Amino acid sequence: MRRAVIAFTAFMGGLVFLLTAPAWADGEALKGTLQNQGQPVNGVKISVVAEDGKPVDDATSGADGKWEVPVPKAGKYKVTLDTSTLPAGVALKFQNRSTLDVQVYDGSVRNVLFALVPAGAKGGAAPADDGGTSFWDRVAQLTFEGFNLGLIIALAAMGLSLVFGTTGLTNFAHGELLTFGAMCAYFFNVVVGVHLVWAALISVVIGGIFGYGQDRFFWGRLRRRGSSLVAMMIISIGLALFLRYVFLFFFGGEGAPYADYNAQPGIQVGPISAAPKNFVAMGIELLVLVIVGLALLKTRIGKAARAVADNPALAASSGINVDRVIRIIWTVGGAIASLAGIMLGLSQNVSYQMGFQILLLVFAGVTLGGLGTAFGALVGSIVVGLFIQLSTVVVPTELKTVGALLVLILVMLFRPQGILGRRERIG
Amino acid sequence: MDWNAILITTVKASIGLETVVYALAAIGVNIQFGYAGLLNFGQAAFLGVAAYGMAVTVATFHLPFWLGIAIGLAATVVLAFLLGIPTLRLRADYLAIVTIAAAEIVRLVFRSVKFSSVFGGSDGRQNFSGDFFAMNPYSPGTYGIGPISFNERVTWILTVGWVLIAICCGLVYLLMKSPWGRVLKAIREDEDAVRSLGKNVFSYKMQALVLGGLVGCLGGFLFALGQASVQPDLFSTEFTFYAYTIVILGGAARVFSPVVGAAIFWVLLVFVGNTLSEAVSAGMLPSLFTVNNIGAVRFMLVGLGLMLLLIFRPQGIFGDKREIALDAR
Amino acid sequence: ACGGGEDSAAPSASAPAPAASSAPAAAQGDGVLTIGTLLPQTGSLAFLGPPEFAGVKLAVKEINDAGGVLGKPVTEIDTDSGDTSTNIASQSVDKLLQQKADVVVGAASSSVSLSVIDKITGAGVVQISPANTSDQFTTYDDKGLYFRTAPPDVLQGRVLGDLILADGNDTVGILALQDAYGTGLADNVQKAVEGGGGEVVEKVIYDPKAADYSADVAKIKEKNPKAVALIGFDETKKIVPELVKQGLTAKKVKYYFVDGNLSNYGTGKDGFPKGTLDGAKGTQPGAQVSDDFKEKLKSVDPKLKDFNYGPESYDATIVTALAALAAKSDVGKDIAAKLKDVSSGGEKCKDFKSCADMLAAGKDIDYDGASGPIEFNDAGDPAEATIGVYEYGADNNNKNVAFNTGKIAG
Amino acid sequence: MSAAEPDRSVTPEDAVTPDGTVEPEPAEAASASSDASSDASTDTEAGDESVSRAAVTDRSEHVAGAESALLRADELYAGYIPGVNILNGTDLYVKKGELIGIIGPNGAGKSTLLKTLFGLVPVRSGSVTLDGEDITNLKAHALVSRGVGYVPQTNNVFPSLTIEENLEMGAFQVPGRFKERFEFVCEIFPALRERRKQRAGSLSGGERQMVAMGRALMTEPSVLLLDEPSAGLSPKLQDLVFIQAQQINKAGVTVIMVEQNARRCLQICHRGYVLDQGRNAYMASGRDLINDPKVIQLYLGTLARA
Amino acid sequence: MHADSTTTRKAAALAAFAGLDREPGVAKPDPILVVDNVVRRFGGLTAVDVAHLEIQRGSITALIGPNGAGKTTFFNQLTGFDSADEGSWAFNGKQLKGVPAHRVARTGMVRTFQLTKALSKLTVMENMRLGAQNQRGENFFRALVPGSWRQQEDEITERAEELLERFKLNTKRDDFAGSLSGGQRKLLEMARALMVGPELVMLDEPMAGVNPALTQSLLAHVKDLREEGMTVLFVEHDMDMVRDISDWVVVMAQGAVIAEGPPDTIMSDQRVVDAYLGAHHDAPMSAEEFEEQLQEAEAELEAEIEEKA
Ligand SMILES: Nc1ncnc2c1ncn2[C@@H]1O[C@H](COP(=O)(O)OP(=O)(O)OP(=O)(O)O)[C@@H](O)[C@H]1O
Ligand SMILES: Nc1ncnc2c1ncn2[C@@H]1O[C@H](COP(=O)(O)OP(=O)(O)OP(=O)(O)O)[C@@H](O)[C@H]1O
Ligand SMILES: [Mg+2]
Ligand SMILES: [Mg+2]
Repeated sequence: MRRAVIAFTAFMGGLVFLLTAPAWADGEALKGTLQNQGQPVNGVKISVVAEDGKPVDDATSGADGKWEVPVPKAGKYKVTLDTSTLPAGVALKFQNRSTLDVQVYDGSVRNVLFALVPAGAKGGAAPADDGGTSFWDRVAQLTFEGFNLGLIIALAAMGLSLVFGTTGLTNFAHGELLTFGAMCAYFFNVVVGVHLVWAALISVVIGGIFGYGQDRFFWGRLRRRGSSLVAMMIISIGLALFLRYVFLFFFGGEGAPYADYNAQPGIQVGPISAAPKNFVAMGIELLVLVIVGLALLKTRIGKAARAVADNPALAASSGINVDRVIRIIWTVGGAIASLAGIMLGLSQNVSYQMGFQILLLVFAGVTLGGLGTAFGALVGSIVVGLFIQLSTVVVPTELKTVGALLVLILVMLFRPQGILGRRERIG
Repeated sequence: MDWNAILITTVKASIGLETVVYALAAIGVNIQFGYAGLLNFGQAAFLGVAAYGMAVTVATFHLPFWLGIAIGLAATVVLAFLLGIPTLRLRADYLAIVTIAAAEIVRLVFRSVKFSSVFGGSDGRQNFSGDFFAMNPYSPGTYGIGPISFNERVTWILTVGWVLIAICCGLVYLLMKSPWGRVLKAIREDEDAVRSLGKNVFSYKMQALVLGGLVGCLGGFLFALGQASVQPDLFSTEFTFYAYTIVILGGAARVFSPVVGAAIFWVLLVFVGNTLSEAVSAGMLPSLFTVNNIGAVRFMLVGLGLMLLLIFRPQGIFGDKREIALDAR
Repeated sequence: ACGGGEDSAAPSASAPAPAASSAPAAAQGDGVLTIGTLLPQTGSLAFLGPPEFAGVKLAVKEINDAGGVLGKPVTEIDTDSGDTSTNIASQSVDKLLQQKADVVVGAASSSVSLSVIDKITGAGVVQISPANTSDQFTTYDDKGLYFRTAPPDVLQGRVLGDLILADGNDTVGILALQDAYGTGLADNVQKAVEGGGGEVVEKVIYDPKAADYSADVAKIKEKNPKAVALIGFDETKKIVPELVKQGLTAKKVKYYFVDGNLSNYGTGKDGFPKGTLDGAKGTQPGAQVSDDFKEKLKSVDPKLKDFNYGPESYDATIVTALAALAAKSDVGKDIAAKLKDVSSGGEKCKDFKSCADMLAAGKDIDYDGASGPIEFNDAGDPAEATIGVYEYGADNNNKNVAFNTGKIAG
Repeated sequence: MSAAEPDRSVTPEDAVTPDGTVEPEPAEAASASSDASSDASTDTEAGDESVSRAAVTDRSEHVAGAESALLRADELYAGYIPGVNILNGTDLYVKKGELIGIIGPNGAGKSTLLKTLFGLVPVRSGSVTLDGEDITNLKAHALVSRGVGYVPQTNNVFPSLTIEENLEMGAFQVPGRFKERFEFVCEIFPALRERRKQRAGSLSGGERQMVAMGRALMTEPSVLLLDEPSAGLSPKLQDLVFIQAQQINKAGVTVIMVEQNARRCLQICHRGYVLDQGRNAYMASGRDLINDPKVIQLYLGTLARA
Repeated sequence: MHADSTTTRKAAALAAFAGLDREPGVAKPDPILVVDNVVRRFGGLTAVDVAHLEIQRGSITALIGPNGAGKTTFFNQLTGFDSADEGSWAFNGKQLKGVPAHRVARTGMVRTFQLTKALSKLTVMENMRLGAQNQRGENFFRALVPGSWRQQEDEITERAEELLERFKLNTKRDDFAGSLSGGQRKLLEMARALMVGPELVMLDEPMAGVNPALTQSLLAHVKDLREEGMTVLFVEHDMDMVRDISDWVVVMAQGAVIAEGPPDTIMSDQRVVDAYLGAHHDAPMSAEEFEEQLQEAEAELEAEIEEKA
């Protein structure tokens, strides 16, 4: 609360300054406001010396903490704060910076800031008592974020690996299924105006129908015509291109958030801060993943799906309606992808490239876990998510994906069959 | 509707720089994937390291052009080994993901601010093509037949490009007719069988990876020289996807398929794009279509076109239907 | 004898260029000023396309309403620049050259511009970008044919840095987009902040295609700055919620925006909750975009929501048309030669009609456009620019609070 | 020296089988079987004639016999590659409760015939009827629900499923009876029970064959199509398979069995077909075929007859 | 001349085995392959555990054993397709443990696969040609000069054609191997291995699924191989075939070698009968015998069923 007050007064001070001195262009000058914890500090002497060593002028901060020194022309000046004039209990935050070299530009007034702190609180960049977080807090936060992201990837990966598993199709258009779900929800939520929860439910159903339709009217037909898997893979690239630009056409190039839960304030749970929506989303994701994974392992239709994956002709010979199983898988896959898209949109906004941009990570997750394993996608994706986030502890964040991808490659070196994959028998 | 301009640009696109670059990249992919069955989804990285190898040598370190080319080639080979040694033992689909990942790593490193003093960040590098164009034997002017003509710079780069394509096609033809090519094709079908016949599978895969990478890397040089500039995002995963599309369009494991595929791809892209933009400016389309979204429509149509081509000719232009029948599931 | 390789100082005996000199297509001097656009319809900057196209369209409309150039209406050819990963800019340029464009307005992305600048300038065509901010172009060997109406980052960075200090923020975190624009601007802000006594405690460069931004924000949070400068584009919509989530709310730290993301986010359906941006500030080059001008843009494209780079595109078109008038030629080189003249040193004028009339009357003019004073230096960059300072209210929309015009050099 | 050279001269070892009978020269056998159906052949060898004669008579015999058949196929034409037929007018019928054996050289189209009957290879012309109902080109799973079971020759297990799951898939349409049938199958192949949790992909060739056979036995089909069920099994288990086939048959199941273990197959079957080049070359009772010298020469060989 | 050498080879082989102990792991006079303590475990299952085994040069040795005895796994260990947990083995005195598969093949020890590995999109002929060793054209640089390998290629083709004729695959010469039937694939697999020109050829159930008439003629060919000095080790479940061509039989069960000996003695070994051969061990059954057995088995089963009911 105290902090808020300080920030507020600081902000008000700035505002006042802006309003009272609107014209920068009046002539070159140096100025500033001295404040200590939001309170103006007066009576501090500041002197300005030109580059060639000629003194220009001095000023003393007024009751509002302000000082100003007009300078003759643009150029470099040395500005020095006379620390001996600082009132008791006030010190410079950056103690070695009582003199600053400041460039003044043509026709503009230059602001100079001497940061002041109560004496004793010496100038670290991030004094811990000031609300900054420790390194380990950040690691905890990143771990949480790793799971958060990993679960979304896992959800997307589950849909992908279901379809890959049963049909052998490497579906590059899977990212667009995500986008589709996210946009559906956007439509119902923002355009139609129903609450996001309902919009999401509707969209998951529509996503399922979309998946069903894709198989019924597209992939299924291709399969029956005997298209090779490679040809189908390339067709999926074409389809991805098509869908992506349909989205661009109707949605436009900008990203947009949902009407609900956008910028939800975080709550602090131990060392991590998270929005309540994160917890709910993660719960739902985990639940869906576990249910689908178990269904695949334990239920009759799940086993049938794995059987179809292994050998469709033999599955048919066992009395399994292969087309029906594949259609169910597509429907479930579409629905899960839709949900994944909505979750992604919830945390990252809806945009026409959202699915495409995460696709690589999804593939990485599926592969890392081991192709064709029920829980591989889950494990692999979480590893990917964790490494993306945690690698920023050592690499610049712009390279965080590099960190995760490197891990992928390394894991492949030591476990070529993926984390949960099994080696195949030769001979 | 300026049909004239549309047709001329389309014809020019069929032999233009992009076609040359994509054709070379696709020839490389064809060697790796079409013949040897290596799902190398990192072809863009090969072009990237070659282009950057040359550009950085010349533009950042101010060394001679030919040294740049040599470094570009060396970088390609090094990348092939770095990628190959660990990954060639992997199953095909795993290899695909690992190579995509590697290519993204390469791109992200080129792009990063951390290394921008060397690679130039997202702007990449310029000012390295001087020596190449200084070798231009064509005097200033235009060359070509009627309206299908190019200025001397473009003519020069296209000449080099098409000569390289011809050489590469010849090389592929000779190789794939030979026992060497036979081993490669056999590896594509079943490594273990080939191993049991006393062939060093790893070595052949590596040869294919390096060769495909080197052919692709020529495309990288031409790309950089032709644009007189390299940027990291030129070498993104989409590039590789398109190279694969091109190979399959033409028909995998056929000598000329990458070249024809590349031409078709660019003709499609340019023809559709230019026709649409002309139609919009001539007001021939419903008002739903505007200059702002017509670019999207273009890619929609291109995507659709690719799908249709492959749906109705799944074996590609030159492919053999019998082969396709074998791997239907 | 021009456009030849690297012998760059192309003998600029700007005599009427021999028809077939460089590009076959650009058979110039056909008497019609043809303006080609190379702006994003697709790709990662697609969202910047609509205002830019609208700006050009509006300008062309006004020019033609005022009688065109050289007695003929100006023609406009629109093409897509995509982004660098799609490689279609080059094909678009081929089409423009084929259709005898004299001026190419574009591209929005510095990287795309770099990939086609040789092709365009090599054909003797003027390239004028409304949005390139990379400093590469200042020194690029462009045969004197490359111009831009967007000021390089220097001035905006300086103003933003000053603003941050003036508000009393001694510790600053910067979150900047990983590209020429983001990193360039971030560097300039950092310089200004540190030069004026503040400290940049963390500068995070983020990948615009990243799956999420929590790690980037966590890094800032660890350093607990008083102010956060957000330098980027559309991703800002994802970063602000992340800041809020991790507790770096507008109440706690001060947000600063830049031209790439200074839009009215609102509190509506796809806006932020009320007060999310309360008190945040931002800078944007260009004079205040008058509501009147916005209305005019909207008359061209009714769906327009944001106006970023719309005025710059408009000015780019107008100023080249004026240069063509002054040169009495539609040849690229001639236009390029006059661009500096019509934008500086002379009697000020603010719209095409009045400027054209003055030119016709033989006066030396100085066009001041919708985006600011428009004054080109020898490198083709704006020599002077106006930077506006804006502040957000509780409704997440911004209002102008000040302007600062300054020279870029220095 | 090429590896195949000794082939040209017939060595004593070659020509004389352990029991002293002279076996046919390989070359002759080759030409006979490959010419068997090429009508345009100028070769007027005895084998050729007899085969084509057999084919002609077969058709009328077929029509007569197929009258009351449970499953019948008439003049089937089918194949994989467009334009190339593998089955060239194959006829086949099987009466209720019959055990039928199909033998023939490699590549004759035996497996293709079974796959065609079972709807896995599209019929180009001709018809398949089951119990009077036309089932031509019906999907495989639909046939399963009509009581037809099938064991493919290759790729006949689900590698990533465990043995138990494989068998469970066998009982896909009657999940309720899984337990009971599982016991039954394990009774026959005890090795399967021990390994029930092992993934089929890691099984040995013979173990796979057991799983494949077991899978088909999980339902109680009324017609069972077996493609080389004994291949790869140990002699002990081969016996078991044949005995089992006969048992099943005795229990009222109609069985069609393709076998390269031709003698054994013919010994137990009621009728046998000899398929060559996609046509019926011979059709007779099992016993007759075993003793037909022509069949012996062309298809059965003399090795197993000591 | 030819006939002479024939008898000598066969006789030599038989002579070599004469008087040997019938113990598992017995030493041979001139072993080409010596195996010691090879162990391979999969989880809890010990698939292979061979203490000592020698294969006599120039002989035809059969490896038999119940399903899952570890025969294929044993082959996999020896030929470098799977790594053994323990043990060592030497081929022609050369230690091969840890040697990669292709090197093993080059030393002259070639195997076929039980589950065939046809190279689907290569023609049958190309499959065959691939088998030949030391092809000049398989070197990258020489491949570019067709002149350097044409002649060798022609020789290889000729050899391949002869083999194809033998294996009745000549009509399929230009078809894709992927379009072959199950039995034809077996044939191709074996023919291709012979193209390598190995010293020791290891055939994993070469005749399973091959037509009996063809089997018979192929056996003759295998015998010819022995005459050329080749050593043959094969796995087979067809006892007629084993009896017909093998000089020596090795029996595996549950991973271990349980018996060795000449075919006729082995087949009357009680352990072998119990573990492997089952009913018709000593002589091939006549039709009548078979019938009888059937009936017996049936009666037994029926009795059992009744018992249960
Ligand atoms: N990768 C593996 N994982 C687990 N168990 C395995 C694996 N490979 C083989 N086995 C087991 O090891 C045992 C030996 O298998 P192997 O294939 O060697 O038998 P085999 O003697 O060749 O049998 P067959 O005559 O049926 O071909 C079998 O029980 C098999 O299930
Ligand atoms: N998938 C396929 N594609 C193309 N041709 C095939 C395919 N499968 C089999 N054939 C061809 O069909 C013919 C008959 O094959 P089929 O498998 O029916 O023979 P078969 O009688 O079962 O032989 P075998 O006893 O060797 O199993 C063969 O010549 C083979 O080349
Ligand atoms: Mg068969
Ligand atoms: Mg085996």
